[in-house]
Amino acid sequence: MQNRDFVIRFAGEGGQGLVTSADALARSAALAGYYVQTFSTFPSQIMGGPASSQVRISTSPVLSSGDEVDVLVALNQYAFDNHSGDLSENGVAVYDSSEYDLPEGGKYFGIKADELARSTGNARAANMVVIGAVANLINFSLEQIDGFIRERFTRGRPGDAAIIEANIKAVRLGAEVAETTGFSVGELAPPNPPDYKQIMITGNAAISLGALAAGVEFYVGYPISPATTILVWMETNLIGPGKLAYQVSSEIESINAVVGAGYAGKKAMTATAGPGLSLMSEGLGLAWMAEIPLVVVNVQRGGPATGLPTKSEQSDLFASMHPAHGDVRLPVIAPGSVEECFYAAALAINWAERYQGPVILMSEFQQAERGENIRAPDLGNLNVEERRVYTGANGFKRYESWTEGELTPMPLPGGPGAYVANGSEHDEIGDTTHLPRHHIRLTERRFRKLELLDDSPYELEDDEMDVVVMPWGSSKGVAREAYEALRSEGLELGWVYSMALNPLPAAVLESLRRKRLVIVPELNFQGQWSALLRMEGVRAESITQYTGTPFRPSDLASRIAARVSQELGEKVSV
Amino acid sequence: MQNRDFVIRFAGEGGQGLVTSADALARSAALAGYYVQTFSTFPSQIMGGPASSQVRISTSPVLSSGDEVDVLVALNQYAFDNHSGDLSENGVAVYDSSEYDLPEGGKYFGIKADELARSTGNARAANMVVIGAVANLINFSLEQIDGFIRERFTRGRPGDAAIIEANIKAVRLGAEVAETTGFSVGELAPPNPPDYKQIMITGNAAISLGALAAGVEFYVGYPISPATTILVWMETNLIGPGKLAYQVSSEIESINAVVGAGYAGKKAMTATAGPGLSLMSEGLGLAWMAEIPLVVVNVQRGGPATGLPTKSEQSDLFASMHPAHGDVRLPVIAPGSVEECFYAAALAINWAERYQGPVILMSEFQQAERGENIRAPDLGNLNVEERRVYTGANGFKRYESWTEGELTPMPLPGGPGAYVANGSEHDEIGDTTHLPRHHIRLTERRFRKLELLDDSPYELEDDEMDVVVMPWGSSKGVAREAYEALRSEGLELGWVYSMALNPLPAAVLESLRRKRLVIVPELNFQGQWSALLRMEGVRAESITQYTGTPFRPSDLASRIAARVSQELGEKVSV
Amino acid sequence: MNARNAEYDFKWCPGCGDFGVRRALEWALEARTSKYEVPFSNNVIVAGIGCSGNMVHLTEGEQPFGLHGIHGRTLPLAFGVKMARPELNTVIVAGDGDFLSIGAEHIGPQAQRNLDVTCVVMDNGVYGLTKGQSSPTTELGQVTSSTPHGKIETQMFPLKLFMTMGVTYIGSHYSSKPRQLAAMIEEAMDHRGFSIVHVQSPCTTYNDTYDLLKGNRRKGIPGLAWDIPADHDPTSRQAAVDLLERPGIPLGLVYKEEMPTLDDRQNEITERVKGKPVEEILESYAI
Amino acid sequence: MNARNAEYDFKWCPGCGDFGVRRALEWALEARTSKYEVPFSNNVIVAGIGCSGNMVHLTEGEQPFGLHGIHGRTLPLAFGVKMARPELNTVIVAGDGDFLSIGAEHIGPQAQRNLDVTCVVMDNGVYGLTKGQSSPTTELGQVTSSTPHGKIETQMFPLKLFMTMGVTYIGSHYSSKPRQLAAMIEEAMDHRGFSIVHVQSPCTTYNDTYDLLKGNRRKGIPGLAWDIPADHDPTSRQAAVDLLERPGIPLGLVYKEEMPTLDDRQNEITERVKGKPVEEILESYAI
Ligand SMILES: Cc1ncc(C[n+]2csc(CCOP(=O)(O)OP(=O)(O)O)c2C)c(N)n1
Ligand SMILES: Cc1ncc(C[n+]2csc(CCOP(=O)(O)OP(=O)(O)O)c2C)c(N)n1
Ligand code: SF4
Ligand code: SF4
Ligand SMILES: [Mg+2]
Ligand SMILES: [Mg+2]
Repeated sequence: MQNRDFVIRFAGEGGQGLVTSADALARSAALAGYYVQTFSTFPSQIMGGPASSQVRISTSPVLSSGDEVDVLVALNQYAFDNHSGDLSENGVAVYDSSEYDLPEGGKYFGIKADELARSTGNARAANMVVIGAVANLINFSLEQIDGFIRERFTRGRPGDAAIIEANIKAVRLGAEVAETTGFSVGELAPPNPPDYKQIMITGNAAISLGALAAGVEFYVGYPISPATTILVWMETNLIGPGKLAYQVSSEIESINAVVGAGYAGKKAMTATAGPGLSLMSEGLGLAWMAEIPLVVVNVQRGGPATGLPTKSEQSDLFASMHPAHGDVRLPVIAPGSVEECFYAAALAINWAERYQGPVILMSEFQQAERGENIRAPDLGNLNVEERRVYTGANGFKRYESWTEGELTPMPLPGGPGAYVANGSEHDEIGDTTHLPRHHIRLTERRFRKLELLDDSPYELEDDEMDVVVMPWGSSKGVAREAYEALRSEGLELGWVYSMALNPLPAAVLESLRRKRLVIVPELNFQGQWSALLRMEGVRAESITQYTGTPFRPSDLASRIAARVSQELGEKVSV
Repeated sequence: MQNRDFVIRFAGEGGQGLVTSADALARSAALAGYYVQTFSTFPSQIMGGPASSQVRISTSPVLSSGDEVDVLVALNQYAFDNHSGDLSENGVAVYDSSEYDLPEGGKYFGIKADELARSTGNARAANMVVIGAVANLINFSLEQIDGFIRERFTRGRPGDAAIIEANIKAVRLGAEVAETTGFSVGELAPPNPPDYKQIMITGNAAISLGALAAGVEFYVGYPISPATTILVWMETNLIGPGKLAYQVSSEIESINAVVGAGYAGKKAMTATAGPGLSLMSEGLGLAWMAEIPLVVVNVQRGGPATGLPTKSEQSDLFASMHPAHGDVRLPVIAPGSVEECFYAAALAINWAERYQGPVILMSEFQQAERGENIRAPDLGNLNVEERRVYTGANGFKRYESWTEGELTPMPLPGGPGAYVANGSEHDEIGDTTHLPRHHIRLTERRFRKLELLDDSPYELEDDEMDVVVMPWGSSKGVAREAYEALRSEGLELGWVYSMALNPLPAAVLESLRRKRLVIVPELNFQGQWSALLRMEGVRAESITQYTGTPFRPSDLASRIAARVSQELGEKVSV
Repeated sequence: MNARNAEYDFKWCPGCGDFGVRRALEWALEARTSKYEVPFSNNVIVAGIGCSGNMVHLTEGEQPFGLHGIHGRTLPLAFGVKMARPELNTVIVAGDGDFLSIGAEHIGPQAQRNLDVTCVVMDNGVYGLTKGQSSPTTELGQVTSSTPHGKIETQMFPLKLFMTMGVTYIGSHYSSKPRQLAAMIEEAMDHRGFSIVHVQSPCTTYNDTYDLLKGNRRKGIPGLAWDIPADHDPTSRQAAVDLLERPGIPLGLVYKEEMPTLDDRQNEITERVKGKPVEEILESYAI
Repeated sequence: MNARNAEYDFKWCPGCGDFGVRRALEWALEARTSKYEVPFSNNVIVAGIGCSGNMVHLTEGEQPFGLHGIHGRTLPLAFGVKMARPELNTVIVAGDGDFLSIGAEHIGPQAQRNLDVTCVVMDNGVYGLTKGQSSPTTELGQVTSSTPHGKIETQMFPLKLFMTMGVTYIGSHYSSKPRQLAAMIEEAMDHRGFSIVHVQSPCTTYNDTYDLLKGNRRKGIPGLAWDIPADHDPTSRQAAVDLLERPGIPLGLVYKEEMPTLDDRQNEITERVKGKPVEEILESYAI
């Protein structure tokens, strides 16, 4: 019998090239037409410390990092002790027998990767030895790995050929070791290669690429995990006349700089994590008040305060939607997959320009750095909105009342319609005022504008059901995996998903309000999204987890099933 | 027929001594045994600009600044035009006829206060001339004003007698002018002097006094309206060994400084307004995470951003309860009167010590600066809680799990039990960790501790009613006035009030959840408190106002009545 | 009162130094715009929060663009404006509390970048708008509403700080000399790089320093301010440093240095490094 | 690995300068505590966020109290600790990013107050914990992960900044000389006032400056660091200023000045102004 998917995990210490190994295997599989998803976890430090990196290889698109591990590569005793418990029934562990030894008789075997690598003449090929062993265990054809090796090491340098040969040899040596043990975890079914063009990318890179495709021209940021890779990406790629990517001195400088740039006419963006978001509170309130387009990406991690810098959590929702004092409610877009990250970034830029204000894009640690092979976006058909710029005579009233239709255009410095973009309450031309009528009409203007943001993608399935599950953001994939499992078991459960959390598409809100129970799986303690839904008159309830790690599909499925039957059980007994 | 109360308003430009006049009249009336409440409004600037200051004088405790004006003193044309509309049916206006003139025949008369004052030999007595005129109009005995004059100007200086005489003369001169006009707005009923000791104080002074009485020893702040007066009060009164009141360089320094002081063992406090609160987000998250006792007073003004610095609004509730990223939900205490300000401050200090964390005390512009004569607090019977300090041996686990009973004590630097107060997730002794089990148990510890805060005062009246009104914070008084009016008309309406918004007393939440409709009058656009109540499963709905000014009792009463009859009308038709 | 808005209700107190600074700024902007024949709308005023910051609503005649943000953030806002649109003449108006206390963190970075903006700092040694608390330039021992027993923190010397931080144009002036002040502001705007015009602008209500600055014979007050001698070489760092060691408050151009601006350096990168089109970047992820 | 906590999972990279700084700090704390016969728990370490800040969890032997807050706020936290409990020996450990970038705003105020705390700043010219971005002390033109085309902002000179801001004890040292460093930290803690020990503490992973500092004959690298000559008079401001004009990185005591601390001045007020008991204050509101 053949398997739909396998999870291979490399565990050891940070700095041992765990990520490289997982990526190599992932890319080999992707090249072969499989769907892959990688996932890494490591402490907030530079070297050492327990870390692991895994890849899930499947014949269909991967929705989560899975439940169990089929092949565990444990580079030290601690890693073995901590991860072997995750092994599936017929899972096998491979350990570095030059590092430590294990008693006879378990479903594991040792391998001296470094030694074997040296024997190929290339000591750096150790991870290829291991990958060879892994490939053998899942009956993954070595030739497909060779393809990857050729791609990776063909760099137009004299030594290329030798390196390629050594690595290919290393794979064979590893495979032989595994072969001799007689272990096998099964056989990966042949791939169903997608009929569309693919890219292999991480969530943060997808966000960056989406923003660039939507025309972002101004990016500033201050380093912070897990958002730093967006800063680095922009520094590398946002180059050219009229463009700027820059590291500033703090998040307070970041937010105010994008306010200045947005005011001056640029599509401006910054990215941060929770602590930075908290520091941006006042500046976000300014952008809302003065009506300045800009995008803030919040790549969530564990909180509060410095919290858990390299862990998974979705606990910044309250802070993202209501970041500042006063009456403020920011648009929030929370992509639920690596692919959505690209489109969410483009939508965020478009929304900022359309409603002339700040937009929050929420991602999350594990979605930020995990790699996936996804459908390559069609840049030609991407909707990109440009700012409506005021071109009339002077004396324009930028802050006049507004109720419907396209928003009044924005004057730009250097052009006509000079006004004051003002963080104090103001009159039509932006001069400070304390008159009630201005505060009334502009408060209403600031909130009414949100109605312009009505085009975010959403999913309503089995809408006739009384009970639905509604994940948000990075928990979408795992919730979907659980949902499909439960549906295939015939559970009465509907599916609701919206990439935008504020404003919610009217159809979604309308459907939710009809439900008897809306189950929200989310990675926080307070059940933040279900709480916000209850604010909107929805009977929502959360299934929470606050471990710093993502949900496991099977755990989540059973928790949902339990809650549903409890609910419907009651119904019957009524 | 005699009147229960009168509203006298002085309107003109900032810097014309409007506040002094209102205060003088208020104090005279208070000395005479009446209940008074003053209220001022002025733009955010130093001199000039439309401003007004009023006093409401009553035979019973004053709940709001009232609906209409009985006597308007208008020092310039703009003031007259803007305020004469507020005059009650038989209200009278007094204007400065050396400044401008009004056509014959209205219910107003001019007075040349400066001239008359000079004639008394004391040009500074102009406001006393006006007060004399006002007194005459409401048949308020001049002798009672004399009493105030003697009190005010007896300063042990040689000139005292002459000044007193001149002022007494001035009052008479003003009264004569009014007398000759024949105008009268009625007669103030004789006072019912309270049988208890009184003090005349503003909300911000009451907060400061309450904090001092509860043992605050460390205060830092950065100037910001309307919280600056607390900083100035502390600089003046928080003096002595081991005490410090200090102006720091920003709100970010404020919040971190109180974290440091709270950690080191002091009862520490700071006060700010919205913009400062936003800047404190990250620091508040740190205090929550590291479990450091401290109090932040947020004297609300209009928002967002710089907003309306000298206007009334209650729009910082979301930001105060969930100020930072991550799972955080701070205790929030929102006093509903000047008197409550005193006790709220003491309770906030006690709560911070008891649950070892940050507490937010929310007041609001109009409650901050308005003066009231209230029952003098009995310091002897004030409950003051001291921190439980760890005294055992080293190796104490400050951050062990906790579920019930008194919270584990806190080690203090210099004493036993050295640990690390940590803003990253940590183990029992405060060392950084990424292990799920610590994040789980400490997240639960941080939230469970809130259960210790169960002793805030609350009010439940006519609890059998299906529909209740539940104001919060500074809207309590005006809502109460409206409620009493509606009840006296026989409207079916209950009353719920809690000084603490988080955590809500169990009895209050239990009662609210039983209600068919909870009407929340609040000064913001989003209806923030009713939204938070809906989060808790309460059928709450707001009556909002976002004008920068407080509710008027009659407006509010009719809006409540309308909503109630709509609701109960439906009920009948069911 | 600003002609643009009859209802605009902010006023400075009689005698406030900011009146003179406003006049000077207006003159400088007019001179500059006619000199370069650019539209007046090329001028952007980024204002701090304080009495001084309200200047953005009080300028008369043709109106520049304005950005009146939040307390202490004029520099990051101006950084955004300038690096988004280098062709705009970006001017900051702020008080000593806004620029030197809560906003102090932002001066160093702009100096290290030599960001091409001009800052007009109105120093009155007090927090005016909040009614008279101490500011970084308030003297040690001075009594204010927030230091009723005397300030116990030594005073900051902004000009020295600007020198050390590497500000490339440092001017010091006085609100009562609007003509000269206007000339200096204009020169500062012409300077390619980070320029600060530090203005003594007394607060008649909470810290009236007119006598202290000018001196007052009758009251026997010497006068702190002195004109920088004509022979001072503002291009010499050493000369500038020595100048600032002298007591009192020098009026005039303290220091001026030519150095590449941030946008010069950014342009250098733009020319040296060819940015890839988004299609090409996308392709680099293809499998 | 910290003996206190087997599970504690932070480690510095091999060769990280912070190892030497930790040793020096441990020695200094031990020396001080035995010298004054105070309990070890009188020491409070306020740590920044960065590789360097993790030191608070890594000290061996008897443990001080620790406060490991948020990025860039060590000084305000220490202000709170010190002014609440002046008898505590309050020491800050932070990196160049934490102390000089996001936290830079807090240095000036503490200097003006002469707050009696000691700062040990580990300068490695890079953001280590976030994997190698540029910091204020990164050189102009240097390539880092956040400046792939070279840094286009000039570098900050912390020692000069400290001088201008009025820091009363300024030491400069090097992580590879733990014994001397320990002596300097101890001296800085003894100094009554605001003391900063600025330590060159190389980041072997992202900015290995060992050769640059020490020099390396083989590679023909002259060393940047030089010992401050014995004849330097650290009590002379002028001498200190001149010293800092010389190229390279001076190692040793740059400047030391005696001046009343903030708590001295606060105590003066406490003695001069008699605070009223709360009952009396309450009475003043009576009618
Ligand atoms: C974050 C924040 N904190 C505090 C304030 C209150 N505030 C308004 S103006 C001001 C200081 C004014 O002093 P300065 O900058 O010197 O300007 P001036 O009024 O003296 O011209 C302060 C503290 C605010 N608006 N925002
Ligand atoms: C508000 C905030 N912004 C950003 C970060 C991310 N961050 C952690 S450490 C660090 C800088 C580390 O550099 P440095 O202070 O020099 O310490 P080092 O690691 O080099 O010792 C940053 C930016 C954070 N934790 N909090
Ligand atoms: S308070 Fe001072 S600074 Fe403000 S307007 Fe009046 S005089 Fe000017
Ligand atoms: S990254 Fe650099 S600073 Fe951080 S531990 Fe490693 S060597 Fe030390
Ligand atoms: Mg000022
Ligand atoms: Mg560093």
